Amino acid sequence: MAFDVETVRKDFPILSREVHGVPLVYLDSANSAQKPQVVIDAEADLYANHYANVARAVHTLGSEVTNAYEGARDKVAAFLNAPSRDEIIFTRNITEALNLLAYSLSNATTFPGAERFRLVPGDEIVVTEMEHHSNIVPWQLLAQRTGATLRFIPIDASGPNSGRLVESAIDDVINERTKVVSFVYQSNALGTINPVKRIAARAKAVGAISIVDAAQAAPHLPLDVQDLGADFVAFTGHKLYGPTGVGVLWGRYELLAQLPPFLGGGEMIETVDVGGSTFAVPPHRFEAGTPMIAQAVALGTAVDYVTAIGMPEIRQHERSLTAYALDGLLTIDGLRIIGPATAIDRGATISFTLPGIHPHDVAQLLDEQGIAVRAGHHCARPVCVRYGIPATTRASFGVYTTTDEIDALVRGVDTVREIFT
Amino acid sequence: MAFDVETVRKDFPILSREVHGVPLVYLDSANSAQKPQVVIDAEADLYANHYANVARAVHTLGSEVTNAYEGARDKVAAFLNAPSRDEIIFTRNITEALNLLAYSLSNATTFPGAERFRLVPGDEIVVTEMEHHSNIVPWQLLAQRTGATLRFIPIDASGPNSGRLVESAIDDVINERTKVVSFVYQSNALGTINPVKRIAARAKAVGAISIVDAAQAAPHLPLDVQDLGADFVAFTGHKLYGPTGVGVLWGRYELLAQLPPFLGGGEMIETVDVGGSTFAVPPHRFEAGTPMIAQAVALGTAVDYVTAIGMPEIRQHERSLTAYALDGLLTIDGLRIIGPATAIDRGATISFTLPGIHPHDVAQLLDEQGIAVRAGHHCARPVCVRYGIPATTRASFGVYTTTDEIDALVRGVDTVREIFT
Amino acid sequence: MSESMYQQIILDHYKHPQHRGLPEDFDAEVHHVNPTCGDEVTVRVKLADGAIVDLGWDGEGCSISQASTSVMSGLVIGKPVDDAMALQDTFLTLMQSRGNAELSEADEDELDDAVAFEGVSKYPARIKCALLGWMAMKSAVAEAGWGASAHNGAGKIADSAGEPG
Amino acid sequence: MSESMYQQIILDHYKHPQHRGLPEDFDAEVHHVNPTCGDEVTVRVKLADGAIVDLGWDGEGCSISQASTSVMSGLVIGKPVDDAMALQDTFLTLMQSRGNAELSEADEDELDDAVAFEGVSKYPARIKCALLGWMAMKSAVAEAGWGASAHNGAGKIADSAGEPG
Ligand SMILES: Cc1ncc(COP(=O)(O)O)c(C=O)c1O
Ligand SMILES: Cc1ncc(COP(=O)(O)O)c(C=O)c1O
Repeated sequence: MAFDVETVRKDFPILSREVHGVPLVYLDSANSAQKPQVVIDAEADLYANHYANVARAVHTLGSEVTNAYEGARDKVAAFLNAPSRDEIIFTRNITEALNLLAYSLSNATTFPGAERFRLVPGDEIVVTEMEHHSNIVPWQLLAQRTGATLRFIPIDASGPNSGRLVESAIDDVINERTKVVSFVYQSNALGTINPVKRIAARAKAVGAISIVDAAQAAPHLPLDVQDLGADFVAFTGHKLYGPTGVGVLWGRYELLAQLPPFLGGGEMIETVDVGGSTFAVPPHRFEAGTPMIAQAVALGTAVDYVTAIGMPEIRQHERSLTAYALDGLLTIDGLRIIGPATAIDRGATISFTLPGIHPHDVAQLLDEQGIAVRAGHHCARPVCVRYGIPATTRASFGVYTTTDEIDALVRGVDTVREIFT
Repeated sequence: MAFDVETVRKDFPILSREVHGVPLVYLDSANSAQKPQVVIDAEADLYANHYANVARAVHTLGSEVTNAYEGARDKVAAFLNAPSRDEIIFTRNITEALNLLAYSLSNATTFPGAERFRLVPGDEIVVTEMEHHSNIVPWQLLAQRTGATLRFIPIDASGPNSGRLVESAIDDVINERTKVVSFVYQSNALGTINPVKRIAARAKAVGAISIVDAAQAAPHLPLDVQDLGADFVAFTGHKLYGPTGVGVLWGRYELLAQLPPFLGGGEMIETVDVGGSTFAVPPHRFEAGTPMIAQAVALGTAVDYVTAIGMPEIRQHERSLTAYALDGLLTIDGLRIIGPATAIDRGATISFTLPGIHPHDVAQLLDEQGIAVRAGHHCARPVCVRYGIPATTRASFGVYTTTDEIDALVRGVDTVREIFT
Repeated sequence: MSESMYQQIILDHYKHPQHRGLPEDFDAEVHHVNPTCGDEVTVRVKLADGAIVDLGWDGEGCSISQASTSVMSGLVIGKPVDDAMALQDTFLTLMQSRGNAELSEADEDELDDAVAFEGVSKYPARIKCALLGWMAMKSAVAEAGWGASAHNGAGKIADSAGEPG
Repeated sequence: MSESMYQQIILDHYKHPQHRGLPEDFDAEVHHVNPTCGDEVTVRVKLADGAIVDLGWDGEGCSISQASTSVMSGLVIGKPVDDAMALQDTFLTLMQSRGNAELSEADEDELDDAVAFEGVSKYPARIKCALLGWMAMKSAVAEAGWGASAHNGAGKIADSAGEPG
């Protein structure tokens, strides 16, 4: 199927909306993506026709819904090229997936048999300076609980390497004291695509667990967890055209099988006794309580949707959009790109600043022209600190974005400049 | 509006389904409730017309969705009669709500300023023998992390007090060593309604934090957190005719304001620095990452739905169903009610056993007659242990249940007996 | 297949279980429990010349778990261990088919009465019931020293083979 | 009101801020930061005879936060502290109205130029911007010793008044 953005746009009901009397130009997909009708229908259909609780019930509806839920796990496993469906854990979002790991690791401190995962003072946890807060704060809290030290791989804020990790620092910061390396595949603030295999290999070489935050990669690139070589890869459903309330953690089975549980409750146990409990095998060990059933099923539909379009086709579409947008934006006087300034090794997310105009004002005035972009530190405040700026304006693209919309953005930013000068 | 079950049934699309060629008789609402069309539509409408991420965006869609999400918080606050909307935390389900508290309490061990919440060896955590696993395992894990001891208020398994807490044990098990008391309002396995105010008052008297698992109460009784006198009350959306993937934790503001955070990530921070972070005030402190936006909004719709029918009316409807069902079931030879045998202080959930027939077979053969009930230990294995049985068959009712359906159940159970004799 | 999961064959085996009882002379005994419903089974096996020469069991639980164990016993006693393992594998595949099994005629012949459990595969919560005795048999055979590395030990089912889905 | 949040009044105050600059003679100084967007403001106040006799500020950030602080300054300087606090309260209510404010004519008169910020209340993420200077003013007055128990201390906004929703 040849990629045709106009055909794609028809799948998304919200794209026919108007805002402030003009057609919506939605350039905030990195924040959250819009939903195709098939995804919306998947949840609705489940509730209207096949709903019950999963796993526990012996009746027909319970079996139908369990098959749908577990079927979604199969779809996600295939999407990630995971060796086994039992390596797919459904979480609320990627934030929970990362916290799950951080808590499971600190539970190792008191969990019999999990000694190899224990963190003690002197151990180091490594993230990068371009992480989303969701990949910083869980590790700060883990460091606080265990006495381990959190370290950051720095980024460059100027020159041709602007917005990229300082390559020479990677092997330095990741060293024999490192126990965990958690890093972003594609930065949500900068658009940068990191050398995942390179970092995962370094983590492996020093015996550290490696975790990839693929929140911004999953919607934009083909993902193959076996090829990446990391131990864990997580993403979040709502950015992948799926519903809110569902995310995914993939992990190597042998690690999942040894990690202590995170949340306790129904479905994650083998047997519960007043004297103590034993726990189910993965993935159920990490899925306590009634899961986000309809959301997981609809995420399966979202995965089907992007797979049918083709992840390589989506990547290609967005790559040309990115080049087009960089060209257009750089025609604007004084506009500074925060992040890589060319379309190489970067995704369809572009942050920028305008001299003397606060990003909030830029975004707000774009909104008044129907254009939705984000302004702020994008939950990646250390990036702003490194660049010495309070915030940026960010435009981000998705499968439904057109060059017309990018033209509208460039015109819109020009209008903002006029209002403020 | 006078309560009319036939009118109510029209709101639930799945109730017109057939199973095994006969009309569905859904008697598994305690496991998960079916969804009225308005709830299904609420999610779909949000995605199709007003969707973006919450809180972070300055654009129109972002503002609409944030107002919808925060509006749902207002609705839930009113539903619970909470003194403040800032006391309402959205979680994935009640399992997460209870784990949130268990982790926040253990984080107090290393969290500056949270000394008053620290648990140490010698401290005691109290639950009851009729808890759902989701209200046992988090506390077992907390005890493992802190060295505190988990204690159980026992239940009677025979006589007129069958299925109820041993009253004389309450003041004994909850004592000056107790730091946390977490207990179920209405048992999902037995149907028992516990004396919540009595237990919360005892917890308060000994200076312990009290937590009420209202998963099975919220759909069936008017809830008033100020009247109950407990410190925390939690429920789960999917049992309250809401979507999967959302639950609620209510807590007293002064406690929430002092408790350490649970999950780290976007939205729960005040500011993030590579050297450390400060945290937002409640409720956002406890809502890390992109929330289950559409699900919270639809839960608000579910709350509107039951409020419009009237919680007292629902309670009254279900009370007569319960009496009717107990009468009917007790006509069956050898059938034993597991739990209170009269409709006093009990909810619309009835567990039973049949001599010589395994509950799984009962439930499966009922399914073949179109009747959906649950069989198993209902994630409350200690109850089964206390009664010396492997499992029960459980029928549970909701706002849409009719006496005809209960007649079908009684006839169905009779048929099962015939097949096995 | 007919509508009911409870085919007459299953009810017959449940009411008149075969090879129930624990033989005195055995190489290995295992006890397996399905923690979600409390079904349990104890299996004793005796191997000789690469075959299962005797197997007896005792158990408690739903008709599916008890009948399935009964059917399994009749099928594997006297079989070479390799054939019994192959049959166990076929049965596992049948159970994981979610009601969409495509069995060859040869497989059907081999499975014999065990084909009656096909309907169970549509009900994720029941699959473990049907597998309980088969998994115990497999563990017992391993326990008795069959196979090189296989030494699973007695105890609860620890693999996920029977998990829903 | 007209469609744009950026009424001319707001742009004027942003381009020509009033009472910007920190007076030498003051009773209290506070520094407030909106951590979500980096907006910041420093406010100095001088009280005498129960009134705000002087107020000056310095800050950085979006036009809404800067213009709102400018408008606030003009409104409260010379006012009895009680009136300034009442006005602060009215403005807070306006900001929390989600675009549905029902202001009395008297309130509108009191708020004067500050009414121009009504459009901001529809945008939860911007409300904090409009409130920044007002919250700082309130803290500074408390810091200067106004009111019995009120001693909030300088520092970041710690109350949730400006949270979304
Ligand atoms: C009393 C009780 N508590 C807790 C739970 C757990 O609810 P959830 O699985 O939605 O977290 C349930 C339902 O399964 C319940 O009945
Ligand atoms: C790179 C990255 N990591 C993590 C997250 C957190 O995602 P969520 O809020 O869905 O947990 C985001 C998005 O906000 C992101 O862009």
